[in-house]
Amino acid sequence: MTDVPIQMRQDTTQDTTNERFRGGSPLVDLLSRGGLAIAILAVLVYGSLTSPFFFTTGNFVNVLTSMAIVGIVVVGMTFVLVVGGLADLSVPATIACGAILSLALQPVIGPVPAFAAAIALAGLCGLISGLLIGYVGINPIIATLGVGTIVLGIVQAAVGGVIVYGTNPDTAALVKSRLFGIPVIVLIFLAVAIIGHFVLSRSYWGRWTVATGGNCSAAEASAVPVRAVKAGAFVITAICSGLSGALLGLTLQSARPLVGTGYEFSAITAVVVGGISIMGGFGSVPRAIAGLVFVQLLTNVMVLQGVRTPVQGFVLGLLIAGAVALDVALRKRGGGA
Amino acid sequence: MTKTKTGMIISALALLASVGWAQAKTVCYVTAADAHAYATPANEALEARAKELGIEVITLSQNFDVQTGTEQLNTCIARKADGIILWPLDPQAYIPGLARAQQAEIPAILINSPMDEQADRFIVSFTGPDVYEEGEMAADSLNDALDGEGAVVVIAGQAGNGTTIGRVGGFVDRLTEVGSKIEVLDTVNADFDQQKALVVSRDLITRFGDGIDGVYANDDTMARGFIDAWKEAKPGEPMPPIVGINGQKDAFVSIKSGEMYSTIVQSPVEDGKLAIETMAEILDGKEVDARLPIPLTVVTKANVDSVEPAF
Amino acid sequence: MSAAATALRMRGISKTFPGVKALSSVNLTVEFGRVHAIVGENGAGKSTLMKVLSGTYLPTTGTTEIAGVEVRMRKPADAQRLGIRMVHQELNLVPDLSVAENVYLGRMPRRWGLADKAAMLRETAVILDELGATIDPKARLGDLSISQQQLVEIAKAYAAAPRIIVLDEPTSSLSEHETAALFRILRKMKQQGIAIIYISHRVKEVLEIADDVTILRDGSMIDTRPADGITVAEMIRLMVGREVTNVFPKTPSEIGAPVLKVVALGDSYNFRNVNFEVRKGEILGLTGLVGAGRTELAKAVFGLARATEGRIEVDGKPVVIGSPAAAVRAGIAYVPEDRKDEGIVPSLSVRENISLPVLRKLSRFGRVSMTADRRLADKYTKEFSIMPPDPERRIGLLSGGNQQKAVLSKWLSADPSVLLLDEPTRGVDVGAKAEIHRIIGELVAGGMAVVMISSELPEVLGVCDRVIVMRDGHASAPVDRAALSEEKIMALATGEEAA
Amino acid sequence: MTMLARLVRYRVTVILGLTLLVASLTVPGFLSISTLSLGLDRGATIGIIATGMTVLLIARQIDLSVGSTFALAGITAVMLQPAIGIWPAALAGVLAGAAAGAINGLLSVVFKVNALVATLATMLIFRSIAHWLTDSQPVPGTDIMLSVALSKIYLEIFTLRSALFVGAILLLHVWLTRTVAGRNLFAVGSNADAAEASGIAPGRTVFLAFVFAGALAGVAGVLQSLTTNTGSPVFGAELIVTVIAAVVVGGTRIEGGRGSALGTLGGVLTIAALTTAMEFQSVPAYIQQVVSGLILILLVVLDRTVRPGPRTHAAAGASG
Repeated sequence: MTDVPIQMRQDTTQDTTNERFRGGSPLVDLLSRGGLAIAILAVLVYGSLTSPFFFTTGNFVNVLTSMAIVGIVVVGMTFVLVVGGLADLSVPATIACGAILSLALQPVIGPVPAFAAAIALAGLCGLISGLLIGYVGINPIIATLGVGTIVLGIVQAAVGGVIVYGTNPDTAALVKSRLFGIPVIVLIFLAVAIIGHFVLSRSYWGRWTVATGGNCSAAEASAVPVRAVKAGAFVITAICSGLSGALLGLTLQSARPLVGTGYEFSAITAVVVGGISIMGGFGSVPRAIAGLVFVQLLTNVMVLQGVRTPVQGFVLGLLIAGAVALDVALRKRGGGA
Repeated sequence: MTKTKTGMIISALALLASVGWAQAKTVCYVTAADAHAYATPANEALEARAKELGIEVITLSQNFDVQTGTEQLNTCIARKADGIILWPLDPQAYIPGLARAQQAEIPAILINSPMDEQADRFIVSFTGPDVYEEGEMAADSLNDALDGEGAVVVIAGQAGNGTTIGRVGGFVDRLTEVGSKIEVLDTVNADFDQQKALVVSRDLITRFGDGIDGVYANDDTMARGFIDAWKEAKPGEPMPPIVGINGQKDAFVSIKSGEMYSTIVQSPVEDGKLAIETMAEILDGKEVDARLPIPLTVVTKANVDSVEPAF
Repeated sequence: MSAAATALRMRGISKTFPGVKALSSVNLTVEFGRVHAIVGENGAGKSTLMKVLSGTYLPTTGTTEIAGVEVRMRKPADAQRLGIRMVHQELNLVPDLSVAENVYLGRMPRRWGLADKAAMLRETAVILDELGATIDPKARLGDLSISQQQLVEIAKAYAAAPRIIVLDEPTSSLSEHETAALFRILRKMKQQGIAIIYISHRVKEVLEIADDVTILRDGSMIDTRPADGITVAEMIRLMVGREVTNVFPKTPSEIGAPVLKVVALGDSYNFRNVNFEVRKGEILGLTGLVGAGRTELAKAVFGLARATEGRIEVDGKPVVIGSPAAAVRAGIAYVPEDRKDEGIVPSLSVRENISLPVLRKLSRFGRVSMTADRRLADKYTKEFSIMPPDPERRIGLLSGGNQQKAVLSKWLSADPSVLLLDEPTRGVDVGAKAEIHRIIGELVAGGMAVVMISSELPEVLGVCDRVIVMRDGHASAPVDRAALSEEKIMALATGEEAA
Repeated sequence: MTMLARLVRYRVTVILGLTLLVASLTVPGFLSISTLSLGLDRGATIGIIATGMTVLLIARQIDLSVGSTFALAGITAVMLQPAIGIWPAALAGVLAGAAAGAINGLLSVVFKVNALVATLATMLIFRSIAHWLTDSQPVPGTDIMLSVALSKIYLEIFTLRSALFVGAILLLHVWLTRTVAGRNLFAVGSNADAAEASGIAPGRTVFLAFVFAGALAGVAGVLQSLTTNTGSPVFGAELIVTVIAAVVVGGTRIEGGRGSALGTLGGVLTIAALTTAMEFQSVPAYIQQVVSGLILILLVVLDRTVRPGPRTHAAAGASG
């Protein structure tokens, strides 16, 4: 541990406080807390003014359905960012794992065991990353990049690279069905979000997660099993992505190894736009989902307006940079002494 | 220590886990990818036929990355291969590499996708379907389905990808050429991905609703995405005619059930076989044609039972 | 440098942050060739004043003269150009560079456009030798001990041939022995005509080294006077604004059966074959030079570090402690030395910090009971009069003393039978210090066993029942309170059989 | 030093040697000048970008947008050819890369956005601009014969870009270990506060590191465009993983403060040798992925778990 920068050993209260947590003026406070709500509202108003299709039940169900799959990943990714784990870049691999196995194993062991096995195996990938990060102390970016590459390679080798098709149309019908007019997949997403929110904000595991992200050494010295907590965040993300992938596989009734490409960045974007610091120690599932809602609505508005794909990427990039820069600026101005 | 060893053994095994060395003619095959619905059967067919012909094939996978491919051409030249079969993913970028191959007196042919005319002088032949032609055939098919009039949406593959460019370009040019009154409402990219196609289709359906008279998808996978989105948004309503490309099994099922109007079959097996056979002839010193197409078949409800799906 | 000029003259310096007046109209005059001490409690404005002097802050009002010339410093580089060098309490060193590169950081000599490594190594060796430090100039800084690093920091300031050198709590990680060495160095610098500004909490040290003393309180200057003739009590009175009679009161308590017994414990690197036991109602002092292995020993007992040999017994039964959680189960608690780094999670509230070690006990089916959580926080907030009395406040916003009280609460919530305290009053101001001692006194009176690590000999002598002294990883036999003296402890700590 | 510690310290060399050994045993004629030349050329694009990334990682920053910068610079260099000529256009491409780096630096230094997030955003932005400029079509250059000329092999070993890569690495090595600015870079990456208190401007250092990384990604992108006579918006989409792997395999720490140019050279050559050797054997790309992933993880785990004695890194720190 000789590489740890030399710490201050004297009390300088003003300086020890993380900038993020200083009180500020009411206006700044409102902006930083309610900024996202205001932004969502603005998109809603703009959308309904410019497109007659925007403010329709059909469109909202459409937006919800589209965000369900990535939303489940967002719930997991929130844990990774809050625990101070930077990001999980193995998401595409774990999604592929979930999607391919849930379909490929169907004829062998039946749809439900296949579903469970797919998620469990995805969780195992997360466990490997988690062990490397929590117990060996490898940088999360490197660990998840490496594990993701390996897992994706194995998955491709296992299926010989071709598309795996579903053999049980009933499962597809189940996943695509609706309950009270809401697609089942959306309900699953909401359930995952509620469980995730409960775990992060109400359970001791969640408190441990926040504490580990806030100050890992202090949490460790407070008898928090920080290694397990860090590893756990990656297992949670992997299970979420596995579930996401399995649902995706069942919906599409086909799965390719590259099915999960891009989901890691979409999830990180949502969490970051939700105002959750990449440095950890702060954040909640509802915030992350608010970020996701904003991104999805904005994309939806752009699509309805016929904005070209490259421009959408441009706007999304600006949004990420802008959201974080604004967050930093607001907190600094609110900081004062 | 053990860990080091394990790693080394794994890398050693990876190096050894491949075909041995034989004193046969060696052909370097730069393929698009080795894990892909179309490319994998094409690769397998090519390799199987090569074995029959007694030709050694070194398969290099670009994994859909042009830059990797351009560098792999150098590997082929350095390896002093007797011939090069290239699956181009870009109409331009391989030209210098092909020129170097020519300087090294290694004959090269293209498989599956065409390149710009400038490349012609560096290659001996181009075997395979013509993606531009496929676009044209799709335009004709959709023109038939709509009686030459209506508003359509185009679900395209990856932006900047050679296949996308050919299939969209051929489609649009053909419509103009035949003076069709079909209007393209919008062209969106869904990266040959069913899920992305599903998402963009939902948005297209919300946006244009019943204004969509027809759909052209750059491949059957993405056509599937549109079908799912339509069934989700407008259950029970009749599907607008959808034209796809590739001739996948599930597209055949959809054509039979009336969910799709047509697809264009191009057989990856034929594609792979033709390429290696052409190369074998070149290596034997025979003359070959500069353009050797594989058959493309438009499949509609009329002939769906008599044609084999591609994969 | 004209000998006649005054090294530093600050007039009417004020610094206002939004909502806070950190300094109000402070005057400070420092002469060349003298040691000028600045004392005051935490929050008195010492650090702010020094940040003004080092160019980190621009004062709201006021003027600064260096050697008779009025200057305006906007960034640290400005101050350095004027010959002002800081020795920070948070060491400003780069762990990944060599000692020599650290000494010359920001002003490396060049030769043909390249960094002149040979010259750096040569000069650094000379300076370290002059300072009496045996450190390899080529060593990677991060591999040195904290006190060695402190010496490098001083060497770095000295090597720049400064006109004014500012030392901010330079002895906080030095042992008494090393402090004595530092004072020799300071006297030497003084003779070279360097003006030395010396900031410290440690009143006795200040009186030993300083020629002049300036006392700050609540951002205002209380007084500047020659160090001769001030007594410890008087100085403390000026700092806190009241007379503090007994600095380290000892609360009587009944000593019972042994609770924690450590047998032949070692980690084969920092400490070896350590034996001690601590009894119910007893405060066992653990002292020695920094780097003697005290903190490592405490961490091993608490499961934060691994012991490779020996065993630990609690209440006569051997226990295996592989993690802090296991230590908590065995009834052992540890208040770490480094509060900011290991004590608190600044982003969490006081309540959330206090319940951290016992969360699982407060939970049913994984869910934390908010009622139990709040009850716990309320209890300790009241009992220890944590200010402000709001358990929902983020702990990072509290003062050091109150943070320390919250950290103590955190551990008491785990209901331990043994409490390991690592420098519990370091960086805590005089008032809070007394309060922490009162709490510790109450705890032992209630039957708890306490192991207290401290470098501050008066504190050790004042509150401990028995003391063991560590030197180079080995522990002495316990010395009873009756037989204790500063000389005795120093002799054991340095291995010099004096006294 | 124990045997194991020695192995870990020279792990890059060990792996590189082993790769070469196994390859030479299984592929006749593998160990030849032409293979070396090929390996260098294969590594050059990755290597030039990795050279810039080394500097950034030492400064405790990261740039995920290099792949997009690579494409953007190439497009600039090709699109401007008809207007201002090949070489001015190439220069413009490099400048475009530097400008992209400056934007990253600006976001990171002035707006204080975490580098990971900032460059994730610019990765999307630059890629979008590349698509927008080209309308998602590859753009052909004006002189195809130049491309052929550029790929010529000099002294039987170097192509233009592999010579540039090796030159850049050697220059960087001298800069990192011998110059004051290079040492200051380590100081900023290791402890920015201390560096600032010592009169070094960390903001400026970090900003310039971003510009440098951007410019080198630009150089690589321009060279790619010139040798392929094409500017394409999809170029470089898969680069970032390999680049970071090469730098990290070379022993540069992602947490800043430690790293070396020669290590990066080793890392790049290892990856290039591995790729070439496996391609010579027709090992499928996914198996190649598994092998590179395993090697990356293995090296980093060894780095973490085996402490080669307290002085080893000191020596590395002091002498480069």
